[in-house]
Amino acid sequence: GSGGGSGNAAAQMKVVGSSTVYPFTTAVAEVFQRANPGSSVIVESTGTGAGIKLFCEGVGGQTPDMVNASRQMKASEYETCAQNGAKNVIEVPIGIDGLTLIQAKEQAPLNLTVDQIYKALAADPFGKGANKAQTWKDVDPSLPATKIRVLGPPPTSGTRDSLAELILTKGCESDPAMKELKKTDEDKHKSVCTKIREDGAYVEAGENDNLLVQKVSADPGALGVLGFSFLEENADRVSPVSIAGIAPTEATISDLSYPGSRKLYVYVKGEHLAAKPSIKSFIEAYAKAWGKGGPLEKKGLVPLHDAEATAATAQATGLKPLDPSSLK
Amino acid sequence: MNSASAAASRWTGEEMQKRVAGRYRAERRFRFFGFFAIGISVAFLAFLLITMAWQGLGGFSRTEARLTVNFATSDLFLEEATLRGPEAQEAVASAGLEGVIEQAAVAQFGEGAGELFGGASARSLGDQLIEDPSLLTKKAELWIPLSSKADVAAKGEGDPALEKLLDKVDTKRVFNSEFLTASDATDASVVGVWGALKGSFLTILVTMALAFPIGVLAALYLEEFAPRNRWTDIIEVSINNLAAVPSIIFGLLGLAVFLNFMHLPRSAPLVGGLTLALMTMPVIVIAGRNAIKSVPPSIRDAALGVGASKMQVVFHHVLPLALPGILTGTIIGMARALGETAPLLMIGMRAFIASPPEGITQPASVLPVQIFLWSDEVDRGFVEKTSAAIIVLLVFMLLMNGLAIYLRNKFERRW
Amino acid sequence: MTLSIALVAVLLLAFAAGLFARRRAVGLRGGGARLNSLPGYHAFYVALWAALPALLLLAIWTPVQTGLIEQSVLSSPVGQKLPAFDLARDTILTEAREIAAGDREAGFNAESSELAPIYDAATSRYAAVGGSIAIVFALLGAFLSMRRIGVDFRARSSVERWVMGLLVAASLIAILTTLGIVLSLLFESLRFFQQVPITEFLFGTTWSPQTAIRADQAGSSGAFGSIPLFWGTAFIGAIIAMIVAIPLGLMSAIFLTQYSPPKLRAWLKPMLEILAGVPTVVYGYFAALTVAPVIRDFGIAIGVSSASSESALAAGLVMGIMIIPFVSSMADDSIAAVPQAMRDGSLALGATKSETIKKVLLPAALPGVVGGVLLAVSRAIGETMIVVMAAGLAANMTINPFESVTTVTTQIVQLLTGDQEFDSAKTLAAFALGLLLFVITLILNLIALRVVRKYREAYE
Amino acid sequence: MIETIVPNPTESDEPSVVDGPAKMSARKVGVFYGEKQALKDVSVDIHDDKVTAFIGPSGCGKSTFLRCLNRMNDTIAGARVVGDIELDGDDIYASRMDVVQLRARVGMVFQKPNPFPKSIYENVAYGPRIHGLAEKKDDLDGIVEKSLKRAGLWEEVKDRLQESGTALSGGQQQRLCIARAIAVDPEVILMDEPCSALDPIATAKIEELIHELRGRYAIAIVTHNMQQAARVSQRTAFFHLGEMVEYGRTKDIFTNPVQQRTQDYITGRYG
Amino acid sequence: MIETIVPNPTESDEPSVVDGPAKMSARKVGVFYGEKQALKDVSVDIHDDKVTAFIGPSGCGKSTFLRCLNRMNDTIAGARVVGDIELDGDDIYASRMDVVQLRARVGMVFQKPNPFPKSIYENVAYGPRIHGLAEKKDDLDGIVEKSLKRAGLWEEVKDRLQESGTALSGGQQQRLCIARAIAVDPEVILMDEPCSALDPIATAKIEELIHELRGRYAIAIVTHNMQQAARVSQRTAFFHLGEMVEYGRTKDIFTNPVQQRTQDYITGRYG
Ligand SMILES: Nc1ncnc2c1ncn2[C@@H]1O[C@H](COP(=O)(O)OP(=O)(O)OP(=O)(O)O)[C@@H](O)[C@H]1O
Ligand SMILES: Nc1ncnc2c1ncn2[C@@H]1O[C@H](COP(=O)(O)OP(=O)(O)OP(=O)(O)O)[C@@H](O)[C@H]1O
Ligand SMILES: [Mg+2]
Ligand SMILES: [Mg+2]
Repeated sequence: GSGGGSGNAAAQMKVVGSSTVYPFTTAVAEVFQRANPGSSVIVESTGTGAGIKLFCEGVGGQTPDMVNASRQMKASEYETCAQNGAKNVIEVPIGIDGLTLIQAKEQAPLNLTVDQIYKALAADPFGKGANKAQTWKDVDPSLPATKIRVLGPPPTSGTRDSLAELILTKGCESDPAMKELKKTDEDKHKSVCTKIREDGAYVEAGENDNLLVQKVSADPGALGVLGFSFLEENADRVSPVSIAGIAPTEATISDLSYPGSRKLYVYVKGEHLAAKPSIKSFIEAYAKAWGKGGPLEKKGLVPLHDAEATAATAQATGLKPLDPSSLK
Repeated sequence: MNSASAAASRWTGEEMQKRVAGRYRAERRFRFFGFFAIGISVAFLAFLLITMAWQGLGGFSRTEARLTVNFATSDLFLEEATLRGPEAQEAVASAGLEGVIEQAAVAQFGEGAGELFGGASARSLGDQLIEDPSLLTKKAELWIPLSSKADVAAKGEGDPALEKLLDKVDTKRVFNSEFLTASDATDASVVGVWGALKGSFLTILVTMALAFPIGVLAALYLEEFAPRNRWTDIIEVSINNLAAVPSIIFGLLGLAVFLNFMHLPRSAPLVGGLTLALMTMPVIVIAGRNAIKSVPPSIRDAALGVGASKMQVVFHHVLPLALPGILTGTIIGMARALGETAPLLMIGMRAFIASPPEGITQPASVLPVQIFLWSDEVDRGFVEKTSAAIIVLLVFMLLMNGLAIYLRNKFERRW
Repeated sequence: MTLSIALVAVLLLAFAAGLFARRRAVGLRGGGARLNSLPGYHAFYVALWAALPALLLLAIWTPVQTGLIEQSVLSSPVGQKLPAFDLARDTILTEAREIAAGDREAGFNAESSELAPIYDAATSRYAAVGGSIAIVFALLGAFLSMRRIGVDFRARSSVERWVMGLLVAASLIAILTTLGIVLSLLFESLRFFQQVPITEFLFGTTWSPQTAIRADQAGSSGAFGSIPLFWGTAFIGAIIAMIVAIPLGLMSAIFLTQYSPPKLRAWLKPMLEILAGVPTVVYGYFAALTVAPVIRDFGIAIGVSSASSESALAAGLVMGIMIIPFVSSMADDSIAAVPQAMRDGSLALGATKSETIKKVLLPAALPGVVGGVLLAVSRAIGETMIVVMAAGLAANMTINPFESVTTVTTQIVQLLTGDQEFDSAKTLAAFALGLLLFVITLILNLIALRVVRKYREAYE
Repeated sequence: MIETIVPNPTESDEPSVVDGPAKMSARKVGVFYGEKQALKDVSVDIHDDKVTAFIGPSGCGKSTFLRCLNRMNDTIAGARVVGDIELDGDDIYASRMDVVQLRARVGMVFQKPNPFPKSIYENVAYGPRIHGLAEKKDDLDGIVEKSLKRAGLWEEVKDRLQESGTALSGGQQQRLCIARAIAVDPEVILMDEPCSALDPIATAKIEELIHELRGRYAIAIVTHNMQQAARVSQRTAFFHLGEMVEYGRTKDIFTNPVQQRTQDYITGRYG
Repeated sequence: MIETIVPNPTESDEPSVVDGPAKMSARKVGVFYGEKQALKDVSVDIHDDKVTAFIGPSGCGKSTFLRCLNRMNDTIAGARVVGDIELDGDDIYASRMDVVQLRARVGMVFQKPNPFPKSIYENVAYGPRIHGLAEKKDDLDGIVEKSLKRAGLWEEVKDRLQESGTALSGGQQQRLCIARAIAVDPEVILMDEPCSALDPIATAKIEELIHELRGRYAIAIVTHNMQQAARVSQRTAFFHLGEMVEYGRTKDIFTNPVQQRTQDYITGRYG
């Protein structure tokens, strides 16, 4: 490459990736820039998949230095990275987020199980034909007879992946036959377990979560799917739906007992560390911020727990490259 | 004379009177509908503006609370000398003022009062210390801005617990000048629009500098010079069609051409401006052509007749007469460019950038993207900041259009 | 920064040459001759020749110089010691350049401070070379063109040829942009059509891009029938929004030009234009939180049980308001431009104002009105935020305005800004949609062109 | 260039000027364009059965006065009219005056031909259509044909009625505008130099038309052609520098004007 | 000035009057508007020291022909000119002809007055400015004043030179356009009914102007006024239905026309 590109590339760090991690990284970036005048961190929210793709395009001034991810990097993605010269990928877990279901505050608190949710939302529950459930009562007689109406992310969103992965698949696999199916016909399994109905019960609500909160709070009976931080911030308007009796709280998410919990990561390109020493300081600043009582917790990030927390802090200073075999 | 009176009775006769009355009714209906149309549009605009002002004016103010800080007894490691020195800013930033404030707040207002103060509080305290380092030795009573959460509560829309707590606190509303001078931040209490405003300004400057001349020249060529043949038809249709291309596709084009091919810097106003210029140009061309078409041919004849060249006719007569219409196109095109988000997302202008751009090649954000991002922020404090930023955007737009509108009114002529 | 000095020098030189040429031309006229062209044209001609070749040279030289400087810096003793890894080297070089330019005081890397003076020296050296060549070019251009000044020299035609070139170039930009768009859509679309049969895409009636973009992602099947999207686009953008925007916009324009006092018009017209510049997020919120619930309640009240809070009507109505100024301002200008004699002719026959407007002014102003409407439709088609927020993302084929529909552009934006992968049908579908939309609007524009040509009434 | 002007002999047995109720009467009319007074103190009568000619040097206010008579001055920004003008005894500037009907009753042919950018047919049919003067297409065709014939244009355009009115020659446009005005059958017809672009034959046709219409309509005509004024009019008003210098029987004005200025103008000695 | 008259009406390729080299000469000129032929086979000479008048009924193609002489027809979409027209021996439709310079040399006054929507001063000053005829403001003022005076408009507008040219009366606009055309000092002046909206006195002024200019410029004038044609011109061409019926010395045409049609038209018997 040529040094002809303008901008002060050296002092500049580029971060791309998940929109869930975006607010946390920007918060750290802000503090970091104030403490290190002249440095600049550019954080762009592109979604995890696209972020990793940009990240893995290779090494050099044109590619990002870090990527935010709301899930672990896939083995296939790592392979692309390695092929393009970025062999030295460093994984830093930064905390936990919860995928929560919300409802209007004035509604009676609802308690669902993952398979009830699956039965209500799947396009083809357990492969037994199109979903005909109109009310929650149709799903399970113990539930109220309110119309099923769930506002959630569109298929293009990373949160939708989480919904499918953390809740729907689990609900689906409550039927052992489905677990079997996974071994015999993976495609079929995926279709049956993750495809969401399109007859209006599930409303694709775009990516603006504040709007989703407002719509849910104004629409009694409707549920919404979004990140834990929004629930926390809007606790006066909406209340959480418990899953299997567990309500999403910091505690339940942090010990991963709440089904909708997921870990968040930042990946660093090891090759860039030498050229941009500031990356190291940035990750250190990150580690300072993610602890219990730290500024990121205020922003809705749930801190890691005990051993994991220690490991993460160690990783933030040690910056050990990823072992590809640990990836799925 | 018979026929004369017949004619007279024809116009004043009953049937004609009825007909005229009907036509007048139609006239009144028409006029009323016109009035109604403009009324609706204006009422709608007023509604939007008023709601935005209502929600957004709060964004220009912030709540400050009176807090007694005893620096003498606090565990603050700061020396007066450093505060007077050149490194004062950094010293203050790393001194842990948050802790000092929290301590003082808890001491003064009781448990949980730590939530009252946040990022902006520490910053403001730091500024006050730098201004008057002698405070360090005293027990001082200071006005400190509240955290964004507490600010929202103080404005009556937040956490009831906090509101209760605030009852005990002595607060006042002050103008938040930082909103206009600071840049993006993650803490709603310290955000500002300056960075985005500057980014928008630079971007729109690039757009205007390219789209206006190119648009006008293209319109002149197509309307005045181009032979009427298949080629110019292709140009004409393709320009009209460009206006219908969704803006995001211009983003794709910008991504492919300016970033991937020309390697211009990502997130920069230069690229944003170029992309928006491509998007705006068709609007200016279309409006411009219509304006040029409506210049009566006799004016051209007159100028040609005294020996003006085609070029002179166009630049001396047609262009000035068509200018109002061209400016209209420019105004709505620029307004659109100024409020556009989608294509800028594609070329990286959605990045979090906490410092204002220094030039057109520096990473920058723009107001609409800033608004778009803020509207999706978790923190409730961003709601009014979003509206406030919209107000800034609209004011900016009006100022920008002001000149064009002035020129348009000046050049408008009826013949 | 000596190149910018050279730039200024060239411009000054061109200016001076222009002035000199003007003097000479005036002098010729003083000799009693009648010049073919005004002295100003001679001046302009000479200035163009002095400036343009030199500027072109500078434009070419600038990137060349960067490479040369870099080479010379790297071949210096310090430069040879730099790490071979290009990112690290580039970073140091960039830092050195910035220090040399005075943009920063020190870099992260110690080498950069050492390199800075070398960088500085190389920069001045090459800039001096490039600058002098440019100035020589400018002088040569000025000198040669100056020799052509004469009584019979058609300076005006020459200058006008330049201007003409500029005009043609400006129009060609539109073609290039179109070409660029087609190219940037075409290849990805072709890849899409390798995965999804084109017939399904064109004629399929279900749209559900739930297909997996990675081997392990949610959703596995996908339906890529674009018809519901195009229907939704037409329904919201071309039908509902236009039902709002055309009458309101047109009548506003008529009121402003024909009925309102000029002072009021001077205020109201720019006010309406604000509507076009309000960020669409604002409209989106308004549509979703204020209009949509009202419409849903209304729908339920009149017995439409399927009325949802995401409705085509809510999005279309608000979008219609947003594009009012496109119709009103352009119609206003065109109507105002119809000669007064036309108006007088009609009024003198005893026509009422509204008859005059409807039967004489509007037909005469037709091109402008149609132009405005086309722009408005275009804008409506391209709008996403309002649709996402108020009409939802569900691709329903329905003519019930109380139901949720989605549009092509919205889907494109969702597909492109969401989680994406550039070789899955899901992301590629965005390009195919873009291309198809492009083709359809192209056809519509061709028709519009024909229609307008046919019905245009040229006055005088 | 003194030419013998022979006044219309048919009017020799006319009684005095101020006789019979006038169709339109103007009293002390003045017009201001902004600050500038373009017309002052004009008092003129227009009679049903007579043609009134307005003569005077260019820029003296003839067109301005004509435009007062059907309130076309309303459309000029900054134009202001003072004084009284009555049509059949009603003040046309009264607030309850119906301007639309006024203009239908007082038709006008403008000095500069201003055909609509429509077909020739539509140009003529426009007025009858808006006033509902024809019920059927046939009736309308009839009106169009008759009007074009009377304006002496029919022969030239009968094969191209669907062509644009703006693609006609200057004189054809002028006749088209005359046809358009008479097609609505007004009570008063104001013609501002209707023959300025016409050749002698076409002029003769228009004059014939005026003669023919005279019995039924009140007609006012502005002309620079003294012979024409003398030929077609029974009353003549002479304007000069915004004032009406003299008004009276055409015969008297042309043979025995009271004012020296009139005398000078008519004999071409003016200026 | 002795004129050799070689009457040769049968030789259609040559104009019937041959005397000295013509400033402009048209041979077998025809004009089509789209499919329709508006003019055919016109051959006329325009001389430096003579005024040529074009007469003929309305719509016969006079304006069309005039517009051919400085290629103003180029601006009408669909108009097509055939035949040869030469200015000083150069074919004006040749590709190397500089149309702009041609129009500067061959000035034109249009049938419908078309002032620019600029001030009166700017209207007249525009031509001299673009041709660089005045170096200083004073010179320009001088040209404007002289042109307005020659067009007989100066007295009426000298106090309001900054007012818009479109706010003038019809006749004033016409004179303004004449002033504008003569301000650039062209070699040939084409006037399309320059006096149609003018009163006799103003007409006399323009005629005087024509007489005055005749020695220096070639002048062509379209008029419907036979007397005017007879007064001001030395050569007359009579057009009818798109054909040039007769061209010759004015005296001959008016006293002793060769063609019956000419005879009929001049004596007003036509039609
Ligand atoms: N732009 C045009 N398109 C089509 N036909 C036209 C156009 N201009 C003129 N004509 C036709 O060409 C013929 C000659 O028109 P021209 O204007 O030359 O007549 P003219 O002799 O000047 O008449 P007038 O004395 O009425 O001005 C007429 O029949 C007219 O209708
Ligand atoms: N719209 C206007 N604004 C200002 N002044 C005007 C306007 N129209 C006409 N005038 C002026 O008013 C005076 C009278 O004009 P008017 O048109 O009535 O003259 P006229 O008698 O019809 O002349 P002509 O025979 O030349 O048409 C003239 O001095 C003219 O310049
Ligand atoms: Mg007049
Ligand atoms: Mg003519």
